[in-house]
Amino acid sequence: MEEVLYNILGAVVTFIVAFVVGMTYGGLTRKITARVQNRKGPPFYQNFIDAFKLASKKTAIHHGVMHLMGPAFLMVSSVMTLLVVPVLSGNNWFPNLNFHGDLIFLLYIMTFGPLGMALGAGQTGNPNSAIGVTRGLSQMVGFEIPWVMALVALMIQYKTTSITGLMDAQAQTGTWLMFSSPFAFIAAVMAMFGMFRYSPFDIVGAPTELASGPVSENGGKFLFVMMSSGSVFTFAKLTLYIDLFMGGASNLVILLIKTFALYMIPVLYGITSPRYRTEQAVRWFWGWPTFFGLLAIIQAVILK
Amino acid sequence: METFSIIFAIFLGGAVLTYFAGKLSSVVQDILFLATVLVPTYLFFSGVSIGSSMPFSLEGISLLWGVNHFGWLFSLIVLGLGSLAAVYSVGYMKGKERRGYFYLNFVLSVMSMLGIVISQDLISFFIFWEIMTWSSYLMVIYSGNDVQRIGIKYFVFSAIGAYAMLMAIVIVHSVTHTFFIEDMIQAYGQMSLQLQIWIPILFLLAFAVKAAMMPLHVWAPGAYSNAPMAYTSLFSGALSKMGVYGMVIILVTMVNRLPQGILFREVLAWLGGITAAMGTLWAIKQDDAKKLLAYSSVAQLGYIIVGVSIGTELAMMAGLFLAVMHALFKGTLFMVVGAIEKQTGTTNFTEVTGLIRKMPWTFFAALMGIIALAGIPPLGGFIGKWMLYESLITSDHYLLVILIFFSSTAAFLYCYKFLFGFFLGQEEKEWAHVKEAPATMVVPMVLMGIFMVVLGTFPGIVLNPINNGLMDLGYVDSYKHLWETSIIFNSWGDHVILQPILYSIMGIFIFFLIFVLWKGYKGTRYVTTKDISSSGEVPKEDENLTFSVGFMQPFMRAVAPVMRRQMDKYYTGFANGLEGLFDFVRRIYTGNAQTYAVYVVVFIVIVLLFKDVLF
Amino acid sequence: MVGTPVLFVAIPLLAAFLIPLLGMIWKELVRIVPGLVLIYLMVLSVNLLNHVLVNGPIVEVIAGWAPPFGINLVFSAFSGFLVTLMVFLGLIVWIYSYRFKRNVGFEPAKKYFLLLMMLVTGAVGIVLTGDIFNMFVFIEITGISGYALTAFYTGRDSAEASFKYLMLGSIASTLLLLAIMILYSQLGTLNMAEIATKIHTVKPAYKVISLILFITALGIEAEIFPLNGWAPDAYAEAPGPVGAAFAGIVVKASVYAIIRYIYTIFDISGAYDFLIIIGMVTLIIAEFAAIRQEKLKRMLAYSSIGQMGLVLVAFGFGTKEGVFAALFLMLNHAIIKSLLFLSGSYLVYNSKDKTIAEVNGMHKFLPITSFLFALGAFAIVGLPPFAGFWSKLSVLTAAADSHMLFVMSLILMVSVVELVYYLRVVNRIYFFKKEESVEAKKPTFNALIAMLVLGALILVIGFYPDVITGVIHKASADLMDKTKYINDVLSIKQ
Amino acid sequence: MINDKHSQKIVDYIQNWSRKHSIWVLAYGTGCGAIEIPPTMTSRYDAERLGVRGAATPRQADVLLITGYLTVKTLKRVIRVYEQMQDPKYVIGFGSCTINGGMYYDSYNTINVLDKYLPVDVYINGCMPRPEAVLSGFAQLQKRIAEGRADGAAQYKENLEWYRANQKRIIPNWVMPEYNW
Repeated sequence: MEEVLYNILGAVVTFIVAFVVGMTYGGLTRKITARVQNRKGPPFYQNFIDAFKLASKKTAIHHGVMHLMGPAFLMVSSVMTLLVVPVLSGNNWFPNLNFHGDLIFLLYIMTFGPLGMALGAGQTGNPNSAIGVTRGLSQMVGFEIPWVMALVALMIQYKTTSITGLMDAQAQTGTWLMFSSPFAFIAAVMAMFGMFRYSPFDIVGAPTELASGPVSENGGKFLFVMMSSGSVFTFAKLTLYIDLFMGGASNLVILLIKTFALYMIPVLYGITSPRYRTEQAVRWFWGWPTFFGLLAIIQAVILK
Repeated sequence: METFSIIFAIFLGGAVLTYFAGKLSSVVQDILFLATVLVPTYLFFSGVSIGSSMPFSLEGISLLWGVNHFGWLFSLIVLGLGSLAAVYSVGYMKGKERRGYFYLNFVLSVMSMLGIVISQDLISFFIFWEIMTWSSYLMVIYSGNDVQRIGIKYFVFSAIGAYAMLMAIVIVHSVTHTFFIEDMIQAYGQMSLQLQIWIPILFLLAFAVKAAMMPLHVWAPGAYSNAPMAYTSLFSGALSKMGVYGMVIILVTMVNRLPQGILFREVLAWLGGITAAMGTLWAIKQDDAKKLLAYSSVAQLGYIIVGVSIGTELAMMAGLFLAVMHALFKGTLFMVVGAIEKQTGTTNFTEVTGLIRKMPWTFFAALMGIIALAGIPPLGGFIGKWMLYESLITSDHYLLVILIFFSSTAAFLYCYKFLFGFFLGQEEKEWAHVKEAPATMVVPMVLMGIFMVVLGTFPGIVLNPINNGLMDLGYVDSYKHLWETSIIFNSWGDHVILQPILYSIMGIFIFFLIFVLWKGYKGTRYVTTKDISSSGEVPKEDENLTFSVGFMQPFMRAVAPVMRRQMDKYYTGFANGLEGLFDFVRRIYTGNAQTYAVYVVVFIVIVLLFKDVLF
Repeated sequence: MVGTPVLFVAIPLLAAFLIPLLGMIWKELVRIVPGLVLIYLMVLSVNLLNHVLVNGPIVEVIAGWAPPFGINLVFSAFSGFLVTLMVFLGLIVWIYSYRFKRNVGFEPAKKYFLLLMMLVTGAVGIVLTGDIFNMFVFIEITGISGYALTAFYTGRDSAEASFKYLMLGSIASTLLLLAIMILYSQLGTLNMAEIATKIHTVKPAYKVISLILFITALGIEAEIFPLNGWAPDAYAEAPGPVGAAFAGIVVKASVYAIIRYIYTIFDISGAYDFLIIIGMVTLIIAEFAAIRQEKLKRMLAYSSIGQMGLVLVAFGFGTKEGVFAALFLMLNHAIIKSLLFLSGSYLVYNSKDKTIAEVNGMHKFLPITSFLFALGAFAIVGLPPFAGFWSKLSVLTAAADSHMLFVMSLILMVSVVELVYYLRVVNRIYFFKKEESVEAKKPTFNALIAMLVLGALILVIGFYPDVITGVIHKASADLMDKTKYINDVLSIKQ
Repeated sequence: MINDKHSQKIVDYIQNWSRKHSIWVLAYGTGCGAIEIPPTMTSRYDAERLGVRGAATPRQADVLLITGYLTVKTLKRVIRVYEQMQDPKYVIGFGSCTINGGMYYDSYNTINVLDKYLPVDVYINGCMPRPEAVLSGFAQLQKRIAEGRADGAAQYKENLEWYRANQKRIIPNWVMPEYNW
């Protein structure tokens, strides 16, 4: 009973950390974007203000039960991802669910939220939402392929499908996987562009074309939950990448440095690129990223 | 074993009685029908103990019926889904024509499937196989539109498969001089290599046709979508599993012992993978729910084929578990389509939208089925998918796992299309009158949905029979190291512990649901789907803003190159060529007496010329 | 001794000649008497068959001249089985055609039943006789009645079909006579057993040529490709029951003749392979031709030709299983194809040109007939659990046992084709919209009885084949045992 | 505890502060005024540093920015959009046309005084108002919000009959659903 309580406590702490970090990263993204565009930009805590404002806004209407459940679905997948991914390597403060699921489970639980959200967006009856959802799902099919190829390469090279196993492998060899199996890293990072949905892959919620797509009917509290789940999800995914490719992080500072460095890749790439159409995006993901994924698998088969 | 004869007597007699009871009254007919399906089910699971058998002899051929663990597993699928579908079809067939015909064929199908799984000799196996084929054929042509093409395509493919099996059976008989499956398996080792290669090929041809494997799948979409939905749930759920059943037996007992067996496995596995991928892509393209589900059945059977043909312990369990799950969720989904067809009269996504508030229970069942189909935790589909991936990775099928993963990710697209097309989107005035389906139809669906949830957390319920069945097939060691009641392992020792995952998912979900609804649910009011932010415009009652035509267009554009050709075309061309040949042959008979006389003379001359060769 | 085989020939012949006279007494007798005769023959044949199965064949000597000099009739298990089958079908045909057409007046009915009697006489005689010239005579009787029955509907097409039949039939009899002359010139005897004992003394050239002539002549009657040009027209133009009689009686008799020549009389080993070859060719060509037919009866005719080819193939294996399969196939084919002809002729009863397209949606108006036709179609294709399956299974088993996998695969491929054209018809009957131009004709009571009997037989044999297989096993054993036949015949002393 | 007066005051203060610093604008680009929005948002004047940013749909927006004259036809849409926005919500009238009709004061199909149809919180004068003016308008709105005096929505609820009467007088065929919360 007690360790259950401790686990819940640890989960809450993890969640708060993820929330804060994710929100801050979002604000920093806006700041950096502004600086790149030669603007002053909002303060880095702007996202917190927005979030609080959204939370304090009244929500007078809903479109039905699935519409109400949508944000909760979204939150489930981000928080579950967060709990399964080991935040800090080799500490037992919050071993949330690290040893209860492995990478395949992670892949599937990561798709849980978007689909539930899609159901919510579908029930609002707004055509823009449905269009955005179809685009998002198509894009997901696109980037999952190189992503899975990279993961499979790692799995077969180190004969384990669990994240902790891969982290242990790095700990033993002492070299990060991004160096020992570079192709997998390249493929995974390319897939990450699609995962974060920054430009050029932001046609899903194109603000002016689709009226922000799936979320177009959600304001106030709905939008707050989605926003926070997005930031938690960002943190969780970054941590996952760190664990897989950069040997994890032993304390929070290193974690923040690594994650932020990794996070800048899609952000900066996004600021400086125009937008792809959906089929262009899908074809892009099935082009070079998949090629690198194949290289990764070949390398793994040779080295295993 | 008297129970066998009683069961089959009830099936046969009940079928005929049900057929003629339609003359009296429909209620009597329904009751008789239910009794005919449910009573033998009860008798089977209560009266028949595993390992019991019943030898008898017919036309000088000694036959044997019996139940082993493996057959029992599939009889679970057949009878379980069969009785649920029976309850469902009572509601579904209310007020439809030719109910006697439907019930008769339904009962015959269930009987023949049960017979297949309990027959321990090839002759009764083949007889039941053929009864299954033609009863399902009569179901396929029940609804009557485009019968000639769809029905005959289905039957011809089945017949080609069945005759291949018959050929294998008689070849085996000519070697062993018995028809017992045991003896066949015993004698297989001593056969000549040529036979050792040909017999599995012939058998697998038959089973691959039923399991709708590329390139023998072309009958499936038409047949699945043309049969009445109440039967299609059984057709796709249980009847296609008979192909898997036979396939597993042949693979395990024959191909494993063959040195060249690995080749068989690889070819089969790749065919299964291609089946999964192409089936998924075609399913995404469909606008008719029946067709969509039909193609998705083809794809799902592709996964199962991959699992059983890879044939490592984990893969075999994955395949069989997926078979059970597929029976569950595809049965549910076809039932859902049937309910919607009955309530609205159409199954086209572009016509019917926004039923979620009209048919909530149906939506629940559909949601469960779709989540299980997509393989998303915490429902049962995930277990099978997980095992499949792990087995593929641990058995060095790296590209195949990518293919499978691609198809199961693309499956999300049609999953969402199914749910959105029917239940979500704008609520139309046209469908304002729609009511929830009657209880006899809703209850089976919801039951299966709940069962899927349970299986997602406690897969041991099904993994245990699978384990015993595989041990029956000759796997000496148990599979206990691969699963516990709610934990699944792969062969590298990595595992997923399901119970805490389920609890945390529920906890998070409920917490944030409450958070969203905080400060009183009554504070928020429901607004119709017309009240949307469409540039300040007010949609009129009769204008439909739902986005349902060309739903997955961008993705389709992305994958257009692979979908340019359809296997069907080639078969049609081949058939047309044959028809031309037949027509040419027909012209031999000119209808002219002189010609016939000339034929006679020519015959004599030829025979005389070649008499030294002939005699 | 319950009766003598000679009655099988004598009584129907007598009845045939008496029918006109009886007609003068009371018109209805024309219809009744044949039935009584056939019923008597049925009883007699069943009794004799039981007797024969227990204690050996009966050899009947005619006119007191013992074989090899005189004519003798042999009622063995094999011939007895066939005789029973034929008489039974004759009975069915009689029941069916008792009130076949209300509009048929007295004169046509008189002719019809007279000819039917003669047909049965000839066919039974072919099977029973032990003397090749006597067999020739019986073949002539059968043929002549067959020509006449083909032309029963006086009309242009019927006359043409009958003429074709007549023409080929006369060629056949010429060749047959030629063959008999060759053998007689070589051996100086006409008795089968006698010939069988002496056949090895004949020079091979004569032997082979006479065999070829025999096969050609009988092949014309037995519908072997390419000698069967007459068959489709005859089947299509003759009345339905006559078609059934052809498929069930005449063809069986001719096949019997061929088999008797090859198995008992001649000792040429290559003949078996020759049977397989012509059988396969006949089967394949016939089924291919059948799938493209517009007329229902023509389609059935081609299908029946194909089945005959299959029978020949089964005989060609030359093994005990092969003969068993062939006899079983003959039985099933006789029953099922008769059922198809009888029910089919009601499905297209009123349509002008009897095309398949005109059976659309008939099941609403002729439920039982349609059901029986569908049953027959499923059965003849060989779907379990109907009669046809068991015979097909035994044929395939025999093929596999004699290691003819190629033949086996060909048979299976062809049966897929067969499946297709039967299913097309069944679908049309059940799932198409009826054409307004054609109005259905309810079958008469007696016709219904006849068809129901056949349908019941199909189901019985299908579910429990043991009822008949015992007899067939004995019959095939009897055919295989050549020396026993010779001894039985030649050991007869006055 | 929420109902306690002092804590309620604190909560209000924090909420107003956050609303003040995060203003999501639904720019209803009627007329010529819309051309002034891009320079306001982009590098030169960068309204985002004040927390002002564009919103895609009424559900997400706080401020309805009416840029320029309103024809009768567009008025209907504007009212619709305003009623779809969630509380708290504010309206900014932008340019002279929204104040008194401006150069279209005698046009047969434009409205002259926006305030008769929607509760305007802040007017921005000028034709056109320069971005500086727009920014000062936003600053004004922020001040009002912080002081809690930006209560246009509340007024709209109180005097709904009056507003409806005006609206219906202008709009001939009234097909919109009644506004209830």
